[in-house]
Amino acid sequence: MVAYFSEIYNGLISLFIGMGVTFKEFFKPTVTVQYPYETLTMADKYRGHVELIENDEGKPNCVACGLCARACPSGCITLAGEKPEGAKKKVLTRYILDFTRCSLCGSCVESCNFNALEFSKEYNLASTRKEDFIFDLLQRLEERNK
Amino acid sequence: MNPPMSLIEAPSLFSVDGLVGVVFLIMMAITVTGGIIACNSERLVRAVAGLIVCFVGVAGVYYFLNSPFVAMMQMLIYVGAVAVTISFAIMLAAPEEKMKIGTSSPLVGPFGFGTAALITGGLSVLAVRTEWPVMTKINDGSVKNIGIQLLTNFSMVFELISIVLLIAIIGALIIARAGRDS
Amino acid sequence: MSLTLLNVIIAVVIAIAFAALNAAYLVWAERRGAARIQRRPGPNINGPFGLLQPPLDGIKLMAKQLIIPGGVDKILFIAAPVLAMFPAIMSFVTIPFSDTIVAKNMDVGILMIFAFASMGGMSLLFAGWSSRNKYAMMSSIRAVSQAVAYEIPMLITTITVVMIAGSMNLMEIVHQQSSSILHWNIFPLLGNSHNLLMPFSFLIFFVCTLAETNRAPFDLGEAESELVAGFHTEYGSMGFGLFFMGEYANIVIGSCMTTILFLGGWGCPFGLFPGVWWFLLKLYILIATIIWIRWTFPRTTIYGLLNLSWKILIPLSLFNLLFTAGLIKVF
Amino acid sequence: MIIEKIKLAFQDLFPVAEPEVSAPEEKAEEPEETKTKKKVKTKKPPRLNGVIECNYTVHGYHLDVQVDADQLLDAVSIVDQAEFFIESITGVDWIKEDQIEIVYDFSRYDFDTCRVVIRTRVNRSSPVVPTITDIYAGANWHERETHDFFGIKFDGHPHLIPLLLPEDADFHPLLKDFKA
Amino acid sequence: MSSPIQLQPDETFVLNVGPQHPATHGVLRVKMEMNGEYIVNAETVIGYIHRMHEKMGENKTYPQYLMNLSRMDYLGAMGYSHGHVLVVEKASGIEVPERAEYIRAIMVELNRISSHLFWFGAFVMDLGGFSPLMYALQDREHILDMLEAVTGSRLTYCYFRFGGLYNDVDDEFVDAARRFIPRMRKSLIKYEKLVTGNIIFRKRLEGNALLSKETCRKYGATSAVARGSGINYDVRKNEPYSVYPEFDFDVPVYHEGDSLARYMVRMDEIEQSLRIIEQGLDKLPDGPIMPAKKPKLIKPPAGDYYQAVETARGNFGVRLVSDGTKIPYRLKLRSPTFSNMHLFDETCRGMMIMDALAFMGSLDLVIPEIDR
Amino acid sequence: MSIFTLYNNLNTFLILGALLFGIGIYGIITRRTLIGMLIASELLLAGASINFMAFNRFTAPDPVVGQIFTLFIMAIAAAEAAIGLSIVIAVYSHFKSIDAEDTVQLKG
Repeated sequence: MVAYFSEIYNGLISLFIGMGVTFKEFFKPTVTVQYPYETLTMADKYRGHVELIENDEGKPNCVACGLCARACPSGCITLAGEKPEGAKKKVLTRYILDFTRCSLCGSCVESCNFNALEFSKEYNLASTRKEDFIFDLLQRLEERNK
Repeated sequence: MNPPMSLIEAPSLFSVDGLVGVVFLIMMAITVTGGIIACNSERLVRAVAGLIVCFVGVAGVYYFLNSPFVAMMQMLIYVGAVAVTISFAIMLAAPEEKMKIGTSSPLVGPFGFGTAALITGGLSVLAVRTEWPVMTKINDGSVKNIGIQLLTNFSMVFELISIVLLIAIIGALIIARAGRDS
Repeated sequence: MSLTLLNVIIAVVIAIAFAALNAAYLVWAERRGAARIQRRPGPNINGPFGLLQPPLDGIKLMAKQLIIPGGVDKILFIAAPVLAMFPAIMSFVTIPFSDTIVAKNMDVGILMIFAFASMGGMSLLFAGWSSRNKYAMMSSIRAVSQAVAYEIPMLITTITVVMIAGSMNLMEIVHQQSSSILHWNIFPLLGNSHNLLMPFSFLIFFVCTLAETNRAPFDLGEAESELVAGFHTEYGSMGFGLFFMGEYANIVIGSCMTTILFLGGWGCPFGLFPGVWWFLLKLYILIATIIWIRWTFPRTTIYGLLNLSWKILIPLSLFNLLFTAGLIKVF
Repeated sequence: MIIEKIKLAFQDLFPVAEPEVSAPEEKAEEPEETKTKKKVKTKKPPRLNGVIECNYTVHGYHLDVQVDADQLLDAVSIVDQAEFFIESITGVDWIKEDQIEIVYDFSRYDFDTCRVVIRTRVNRSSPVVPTITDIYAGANWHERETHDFFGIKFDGHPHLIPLLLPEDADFHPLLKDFKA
Repeated sequence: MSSPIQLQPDETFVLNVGPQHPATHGVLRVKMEMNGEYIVNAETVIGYIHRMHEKMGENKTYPQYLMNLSRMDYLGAMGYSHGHVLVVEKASGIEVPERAEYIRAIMVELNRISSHLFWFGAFVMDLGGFSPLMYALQDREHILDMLEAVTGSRLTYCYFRFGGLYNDVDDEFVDAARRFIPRMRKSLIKYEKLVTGNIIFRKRLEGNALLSKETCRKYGATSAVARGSGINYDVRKNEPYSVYPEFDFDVPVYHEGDSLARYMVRMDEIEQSLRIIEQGLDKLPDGPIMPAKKPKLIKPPAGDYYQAVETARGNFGVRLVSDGTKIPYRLKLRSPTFSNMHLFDETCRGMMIMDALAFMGSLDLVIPEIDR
Repeated sequence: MSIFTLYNNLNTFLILGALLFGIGIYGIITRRTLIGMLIASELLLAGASINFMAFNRFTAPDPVVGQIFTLFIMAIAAAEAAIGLSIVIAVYSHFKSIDAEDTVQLKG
């Protein structure tokens, strides 16, 4: 009989303690970010999709060696370069990132020996079309420079 | 209480009395429709639904008979208890395929209808033909009076009903248990 | 009789409006409250404080296609959500919000509310049965066995209060406890009985209200992590909307009953200025508690729920009934 | 020490002279950095059945037992009686030798650590081994998975239908000659 | 609690729980043969998000395969990468600098806490309590922010490299981690009050789904499932790897074998992980995070290698069969939940559906990790 | 007599009661399942109750007696439903059918 009542009593107490916890939380400020209205600044090391780094002249650092394309596990980088006559290095002519296959591992940036790739800080990429995620990085570089 | 027919003026539809009459007609219609659904529907669950409709109608009729207490008890007991119990039994006992009614012989339907019509007709004719004596009321039939009568004049019946209910519950438990064990 | 019937019709219209408004804005309140408890803002985009959310939700629900899945029992499928809303609205008719604001003051007001409340269980049963969905079916059986189990302690507790008040008239019950907080049935230190166990009665009644209205922690009917959405799994559009509103209307009815039976109705705690505002204040505090409970506790199990009813609530309420009867005889 | 006990128990499974054969092979495997390049080139003789005690720090397990398919149940019973739990079952397709190896990993809940690997090799053309679900109920899914990936038939398995692959899958993706 | 009842075979029906069902947390499907609310028989159907990671392993070079491991388990990705990195390092004999080992341990433990927190919230939500999920996510968010600042992503870290790490931690991280520890301890008290002590919660879990030691052994269950049944088994203690021998921590073991025991084990593990992080931060040595000679091409010598690690979900094993080339010959991933989930079919017989789903929640399922 | 004042007439109620009674009789005859018969018998009881209430309202001197009788009928009906349904369940679990004709053999 004592056990019966003590169980009821303890049960009730535990319920009230729980309610006390939520009651306290009720008056604390909210912690969420209102997504479409507020955006966060990403951490310095945040790994977004890759972007080309430009040199002082506004041209990409890339020499089209193709290391990044080989390092990529998913094969999402296709690039092409040509060697203009008289130049020492190759010049990048085309750099396509197929972001639909990219898994943001960062192998490309790590493999690059010419400081030609960096991560963008863009995190809210959304589209309903697949084509929107096939980036032409050279074109993006030019747009940034405008 | 029951004034001669001739004294009652026929109220128009849009007067308050007329509206009350309409509500009463609706109640009657609900009752009869519910009853018919309860006895004719193919699925037993619909039959229960019909039963509920019928009982709500009956409760409404009781309300018109000056006893809201019985009307509410009707809903509470029939809708809240009896109908729920029947639904439970349907769910526990009857696979759906077996819920169709089928008549073992084609004569059962007409026979049943004939018997029912005969009884209904006979009772109605009897009811209308008979001259019912009207006596003066000795009280107003309120809940309080019901309570007093239940615990004085009818206390014996009240006790008996309690015992019947108790035995019914115990009996039901025992029968249902026995069924489960087998 | 004739005039009162017309009153009833007018009152029903008002009751529908009151119920619908309450249901709509309780959804908003619940969402906001839950969000605050979880430290989120909740709906705050549409209108100031998101106050336009309920009507917009309503429009959205109504604009949706009414889907009746194949193989359902159409009549029952359509009737069930109506049946969920109807008793709640009918019950509003007899609830006295103040001395004057009452649609139809019935001598058997309590009975009337219980009579219509018992129809709510049938709505769940029919919804679950007619959906032809195994989850819905299981849910409806759960919901009904739950309703049956909790009607008993609820009625016994109500009888205790009726014995103290000596009337089944809701007005009368409120008048009994109108003088001060000490006359309230939750602690009736003054008045007919001097029952110290009444706070437990109040708790029992409140728990039963939660169970009867299928609210957490007793929301086994729609237990979304087990039965997907329970009896309204197959409902979309306004059918779902009606169930949703019916749930909130039932909460309002339950809280109204608790207020009237235990918290002195429209009575002011210190005996002065009674009025409809006091009633609404108590009502909404109770509703807020119900919301608060929902967002705090996990759900019980079906056997835990039945055990609670049969092993704890019914014995306690029966004991309380006998104890109260004895006290009334003595004093 | 559990390792010695188990090792002794396993040696009962094999006819005499097995340990001596396996010992030199173990030595050949151990030197790590220096001999690797040569070793890949030289064709290894097929390994004989037997127990090898491995270097735990290099390989991550203590005992490497290779048995015939019909000795498998006995071998698994030995680890079962020594209260090992089943870690996993998998296969390795040795296409050059036209064999599939089925690898059973066992370990213990004890601090007396001992990881045992039991292997058996079957022909690629008729990959059938007895099921161990009667001994380890938990082998059920592992065997189904191995059946999915390698097409190995587990004789006596109660429910050998595809687990991870689609219901109607008739391909075995981890075979080396599988082309998507 | 859930006692078996007499069953009549013709009265059962099949309930299809999943692939889209709120309780399965993903695309898991359980075909349950039910008698009313009681489960007569259950058959788990998995493989809905099977991605054949093992075949991918046979087609990619070792570094290319790194990021696959963090896709296996999206909640506790660090532990899985750890196993893979360790086995390849062991095979090719790469030495890892001490600082990197410490940071790895800290990261794995942080990730373990975040995984347990998510599990805690989801589990209580399975039981019908909504708010604890949000509180747990708030705490988890702190961890994710810390990890993001170091690793660059929030879930699929891809942080470990053969021989070391992708990034070094900075003082900011160390400070944040130090601040996080007391905060988490406070939160644990809150959870204790809100959930663990709650009578409804306890009533639901006490005696729910009793697992014996023998069952665990036959199915190869590990992690909290085994530890809740009184098995003192934790790879970090039984077969110490990395720098775990340096840390002073306990393995929580409960002997009841019910869902509450599994719950308690995980909640205690959070506390133990906090202890490890605390010690790790104190002992964190200076130095490089990659070996002096960065291994350019990884070609483990031919052979068979196995490494088990303790992830948030249990004993994760990687078997690497190398043929001496730069691509693995065979890579077997032994996922812990695969074994833990396998228990479910047998154990849930005779249970009520809500108990069975509570039990399923207590197993801490991450479906991509089962399906691989 | 207007159709709107029917509620003030005893005969209306008596005929309504007779109708319900007739429907109940029809149901009992045609239904084959035990539950169907039970439902029909509830209608019979309802018809009888309406008669009690009608006489109570229009003719009886003491308007309490009829109500009390109706209440008793309700109690009996509830008891009957409980017993009847437990029998139905017992029968079902024994014969796997609630069809009245399937259950004629009354041996153990």
